[in-house]
Amino acid sequence: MTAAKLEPSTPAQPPEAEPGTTTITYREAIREAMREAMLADDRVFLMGEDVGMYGGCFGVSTGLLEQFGPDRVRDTPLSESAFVGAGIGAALGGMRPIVEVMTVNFSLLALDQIMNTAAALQHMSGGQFQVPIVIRMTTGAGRQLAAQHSHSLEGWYGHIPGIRIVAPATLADARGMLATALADPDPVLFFEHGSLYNMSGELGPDVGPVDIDRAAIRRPGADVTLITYGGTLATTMEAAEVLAGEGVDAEVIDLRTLRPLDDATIIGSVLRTHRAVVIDEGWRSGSLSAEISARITEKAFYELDAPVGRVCSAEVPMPYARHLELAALPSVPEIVDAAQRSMRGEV
Amino acid sequence: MTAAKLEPSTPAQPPEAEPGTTTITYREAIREAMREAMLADDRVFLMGEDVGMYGGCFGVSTGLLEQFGPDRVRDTPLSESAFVGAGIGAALGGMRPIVEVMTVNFSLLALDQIMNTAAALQHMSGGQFQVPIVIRMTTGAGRQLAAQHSHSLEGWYGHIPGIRIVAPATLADARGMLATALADPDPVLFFEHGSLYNMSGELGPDVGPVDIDRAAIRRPGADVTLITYGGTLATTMEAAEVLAGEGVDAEVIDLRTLRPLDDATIIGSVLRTHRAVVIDEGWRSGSLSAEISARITEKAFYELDAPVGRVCSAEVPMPYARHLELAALPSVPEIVDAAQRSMRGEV
Amino acid sequence: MSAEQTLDMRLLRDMILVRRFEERCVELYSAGSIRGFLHVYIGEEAVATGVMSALRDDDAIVATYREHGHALLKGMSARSVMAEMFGRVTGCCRGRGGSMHLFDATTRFYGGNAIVGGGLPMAVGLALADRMSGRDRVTVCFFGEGAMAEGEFHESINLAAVWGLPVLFVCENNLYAMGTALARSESETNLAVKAAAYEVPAWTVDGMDVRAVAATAARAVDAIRAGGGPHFLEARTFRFRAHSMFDPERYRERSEVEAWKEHDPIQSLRDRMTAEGVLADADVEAMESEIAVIVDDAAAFAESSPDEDVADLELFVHSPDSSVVLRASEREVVMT
Amino acid sequence: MSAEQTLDMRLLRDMILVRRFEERCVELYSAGSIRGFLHVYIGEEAVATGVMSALRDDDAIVATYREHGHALLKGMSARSVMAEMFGRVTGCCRGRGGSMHLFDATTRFYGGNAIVGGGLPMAVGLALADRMSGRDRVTVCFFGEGAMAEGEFHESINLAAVWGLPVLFVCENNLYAMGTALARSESETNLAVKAAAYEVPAWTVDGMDVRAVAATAARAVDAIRAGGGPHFLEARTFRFRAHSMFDPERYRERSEVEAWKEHDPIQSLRDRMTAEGVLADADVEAMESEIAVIVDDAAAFAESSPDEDVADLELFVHSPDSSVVLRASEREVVMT
Ligand SMILES: Cc1ncc(C[n+]2csc(CCOP(=O)(O)OP(=O)(O)O)c2C)c(N)n1
Ligand SMILES: Cc1ncc(C[n+]2csc(CCOP(=O)(O)OP(=O)(O)O)c2C)c(N)n1
Ligand SMILES: [Mg+2]
Ligand SMILES: [Mg+2]
Repeated sequence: MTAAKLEPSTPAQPPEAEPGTTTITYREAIREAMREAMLADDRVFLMGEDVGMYGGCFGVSTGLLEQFGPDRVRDTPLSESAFVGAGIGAALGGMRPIVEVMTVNFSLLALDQIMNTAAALQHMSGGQFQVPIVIRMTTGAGRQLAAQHSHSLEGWYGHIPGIRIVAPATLADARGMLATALADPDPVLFFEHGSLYNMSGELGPDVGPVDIDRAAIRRPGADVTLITYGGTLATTMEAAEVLAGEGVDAEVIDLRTLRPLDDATIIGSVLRTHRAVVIDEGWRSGSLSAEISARITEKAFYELDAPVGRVCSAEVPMPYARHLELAALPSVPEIVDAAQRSMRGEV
Repeated sequence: MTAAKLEPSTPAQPPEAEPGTTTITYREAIREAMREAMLADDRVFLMGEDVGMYGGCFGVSTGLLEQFGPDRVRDTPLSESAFVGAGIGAALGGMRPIVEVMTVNFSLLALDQIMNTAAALQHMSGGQFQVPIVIRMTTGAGRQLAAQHSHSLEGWYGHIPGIRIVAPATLADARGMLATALADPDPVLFFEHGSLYNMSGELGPDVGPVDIDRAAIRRPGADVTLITYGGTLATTMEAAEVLAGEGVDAEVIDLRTLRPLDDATIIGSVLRTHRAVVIDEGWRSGSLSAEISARITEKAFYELDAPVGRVCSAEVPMPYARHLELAALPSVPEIVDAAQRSMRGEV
Repeated sequence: MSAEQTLDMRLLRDMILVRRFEERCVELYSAGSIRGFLHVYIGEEAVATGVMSALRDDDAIVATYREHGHALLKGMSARSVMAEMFGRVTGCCRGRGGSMHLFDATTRFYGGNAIVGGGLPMAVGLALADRMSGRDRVTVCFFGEGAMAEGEFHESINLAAVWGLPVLFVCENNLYAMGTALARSESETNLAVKAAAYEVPAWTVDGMDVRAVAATAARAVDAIRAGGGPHFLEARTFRFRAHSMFDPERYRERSEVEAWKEHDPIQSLRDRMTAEGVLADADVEAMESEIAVIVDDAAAFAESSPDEDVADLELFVHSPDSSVVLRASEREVVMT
Repeated sequence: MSAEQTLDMRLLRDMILVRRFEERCVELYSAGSIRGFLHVYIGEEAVATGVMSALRDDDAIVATYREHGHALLKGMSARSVMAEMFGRVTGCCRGRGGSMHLFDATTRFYGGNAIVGGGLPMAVGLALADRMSGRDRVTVCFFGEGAMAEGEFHESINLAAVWGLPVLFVCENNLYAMGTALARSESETNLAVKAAAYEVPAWTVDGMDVRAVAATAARAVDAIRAGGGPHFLEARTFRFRAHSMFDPERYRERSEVEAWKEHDPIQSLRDRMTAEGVLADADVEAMESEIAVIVDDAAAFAESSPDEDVADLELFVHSPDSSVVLRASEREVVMT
């Protein structure tokens, strides 16, 4: 389980190989999606710190500079506010920028540009200006990077009107969500969990844009709904297996898009299972799990056989020591316990 | 009601005048608290944009420069990240800085310093360093300042471990919370709602530090618990009066401290009323109201006679036009409706 | 009339338009028709007027919350600007932006930014798009001297310089950032020296002399269009009025303001043109009456315009063609 | 021995200590004993060693994530640093910080900041506290040339200059920010010129020559202590190893690295001292064996140290004497 959390082994989707399928990692899937987008549309370009000469801090953009040149794969100085803002301006100027903010931890330096400009511009201008920008960031903990390099803020960003937030948790989504995000006329924050980059599996030949309006039911089940996204999907799928062994048939929902939330899929599932547990790597208080819990209560209160449960990260700046970090993060046993408590009507 | 929201007339606490009481505004109460703190402790000083020569953007610090001089009332350049960070450093150096970030809207530029340094330093350093800083900000909408000057992010800040967040909603709290905040060895974010500055009323002679660990029941009631804080307390009190006229006895809780939340008072009330509605000026999704709803469900699910309701701001960058802004903000009628729906077991 | 004379006439007329328009805004603010924050440009008109005279229609502007004049000068109608400040649906932003957030796609006026320094990165990006698309347009970014202390100034001008982008950075140095005098916000008060430290050609010009501003801006814009990369222009000017309608002006002496009023950019140009015998009082009267009509008409239009329908509050949070919007209605169906 | 010779001996010994300590860290990283990110200073030792030699014990240091050497040089024990990198409770931060977050209140070592540019504002604040308290301490802030593009550099040095605060800004210019060469991140590559634009005395020194660094730093620190306000020092140096343990080093030629290794600061000083006849091989061997003992002991100590109790995970989120903590237990009681 520990290993799984640090480096999910089981791809979150069935890995049967069909003819024409290729083995690919999450990292490569995003790279191929960027390559495809840049080949298909001259307006698309990538900019960010070390996306070019270095090959990408996490190796996602390796090789793109060589293929597309320094004009379309732009290394930026260490200036998060300026290059995110420049991405917004470039979008206004007719381009389709993919801005890579190395990690979500550094995006705080660009938050003014994101909230006060990218998210607000269309409304402030009475609909005159759209900002078709995709901002990619690595997110999440699990690699012993300590307090300043382990934030999981994608759910927190979900508070901001005017932006869409996606968090691919599977290879198919890593491969397909970028095209959809680039097709969106409005700003999209694209979160890649650092512990997923090495996840590998099979992808069919029919890869392409995927719908990003709907959450996905990764595992159908009848007894309890486990709602999660991104880095904790693999952990949750593993917990669902354990629960199956204990006679509990858990349904697992992968939110995929964190803003706007797909209430239909969430509530639809809860109306069937009458129980829900939200698994969120964010700090518990004020995390996305709170919003989901509140919505379920609002829309399905009388259908609930148990209070909505939450399994989140401990409310501490992430410690470096491995045993402390693991203790702070959602784990399979915690998820299993929460689901079992839900089965007993407890929280 | 409109007027009340823009400039609450009724002080949120009973205004009977006792001997020795003085009439004071919210603005003056905070000024007097700062004056008192600086007189009592040489380590306390105020810094921020235009706190000195200009007299404070909203006139809160008027006169302090003349009394304490430019060393202790420091005008800073427009450099939010640097002067908030400098406040952190000064706190580490033994001072007790009060840093004024003119409005919460600009605090996004200092968010890295707040989350990655102020909130994390003590934990990262294994307990070696404390950061006794108080960061004051004006927050909230209601004055037609439009999308970039109307954020209500104090609840959103409540997601961050390692900081305390207070939001004085009454004259007594405006007068007494600063001393308590300065006495806290850890970082405190102090939110002043812009529409409260002109609120005036009587304060007794026995002003002084107030407890900031407990929420306050501003109006006892038996039928439904209305939970709010800061700028929407007056609106909520007004709604409670309307409800009284409709035969609904509402209890009003003023959270006062947004992190950590005083679960005891919140749940204690809900266990008596069995109904709750949270009123929060923040954008609905991911607002503090979601966390409160989730906690009530977790801790009092079987005691609830209705799903927890929420009255929040519309999820739009705040528009300038008065009628649109009023439509976007929580209003007395909306609160009354939500409470009545709660009485009917609806949300 | 010579080309110079035609330009002078236009500069004078434009400055008067901005002055009269804002004087009316102040009246209408006191009357309660305009709300929120209002920052007027009175005294500084020569800066935007001179710079704009050097631009092509397809060049872009990024300005601040003190941008009514810039908006009018870029070609936005007085009606759409005034109606916006009234919060009407006929305003340039349908009443959502107000005084601090004027925008116009047609004239490429990109606001209207109320975060000090917040517009600079956008200007760099607009220029980057032009560069990558092989267009020879210029983006002009206006900001105050106070904004130069913000990290956004530093990051943006460096980025523009490293990439050699077609941006003209125009610092409107009116000596005060709200109540903070330049010397208390910048260790180096010679702002051109600061800019030059980014290897950017930097000039300082008398911001009360519209001819000087126009001439210097023309040189800078030509150099930028010719591929010379970003340039920086400091215009030394002064704000005759308070920072906003709430400013008690404790931080400066009345005498300082009066002294600067001696250099009123409008009066100065008028005096010089008169002395040169190229301007008659009748010319000015003609301008004033033409402008009075424009301003009266704008106010009347704004006053009589309808409000946005409250039901449309959530319009423009996302694009109409975004699936966020398309699916929203559907989500409701599913929920209820 | 003359004072110069004593200093030289100390500088040589300190550089070797840092070098051997980090070489061991790299081994232990490969062995899996150290995890997360590890950034070594190998090749750059002369910078911190020279600067630190000019400081008083009560002066403060603010450094980056590449700070093992700075921590040791400020007087932190090799044991507490190594144990921290092992994540042990005996580490300086009880295992919570790791390689990027070394802290020590006793020696006034303020980290250990993994946000590029994030430490600069703190340094300004520490100096402000000294100034307001009438203490003549100096705060030294180390950062890389890449950090100079961040807004925090601009805002912090300006603030320190406007207020004349006792801060020494030391830029460790190793020519690369991860894979980004200086010329691609700064329009002005003469960093002292950039700093001078804030009216701050700025010097450039050969960062591979520890004597030069020590001498220049001493002048700067004396000037600052005498009330001369902030100073800036650019040390030109080079990172011999990869940026971190994950860096494939695609962005630079092996030959460039080899050429710089010719200027290894340790070998250079050793050669010069030997040539001057003030250093015998035996002296170096003595140093090496003294240091080997320290490093072996640190590794053994870290290896044998216990972990923090998992039950103490939430310690230090708030101070033990904060009512947030005091009331927490009580809240639980009420809840259950
Ligand atoms: C980031 C940020 N900080 C503070 C403010 C509040 N504020 C608005 S205008 C202003 C002064 C700006 O001065 P300057 O840049 O010189 O422009 P001027 O108003 O003089 O034209 C301040 C402090 C703001 N809007 N944004
Ligand atoms: C704000 C921020 N952006 C990006 C990073 C990722 N990062 C870590 S070190 C580094 C390079 C810094 O270069 P420089 O300042 O020259 O210091 P050096 O590593 O060369 O010593 C980068 C981009 C970060 N830690 N913080
Ligand atoms: Mg100014
Ligand atoms: Mg470097």
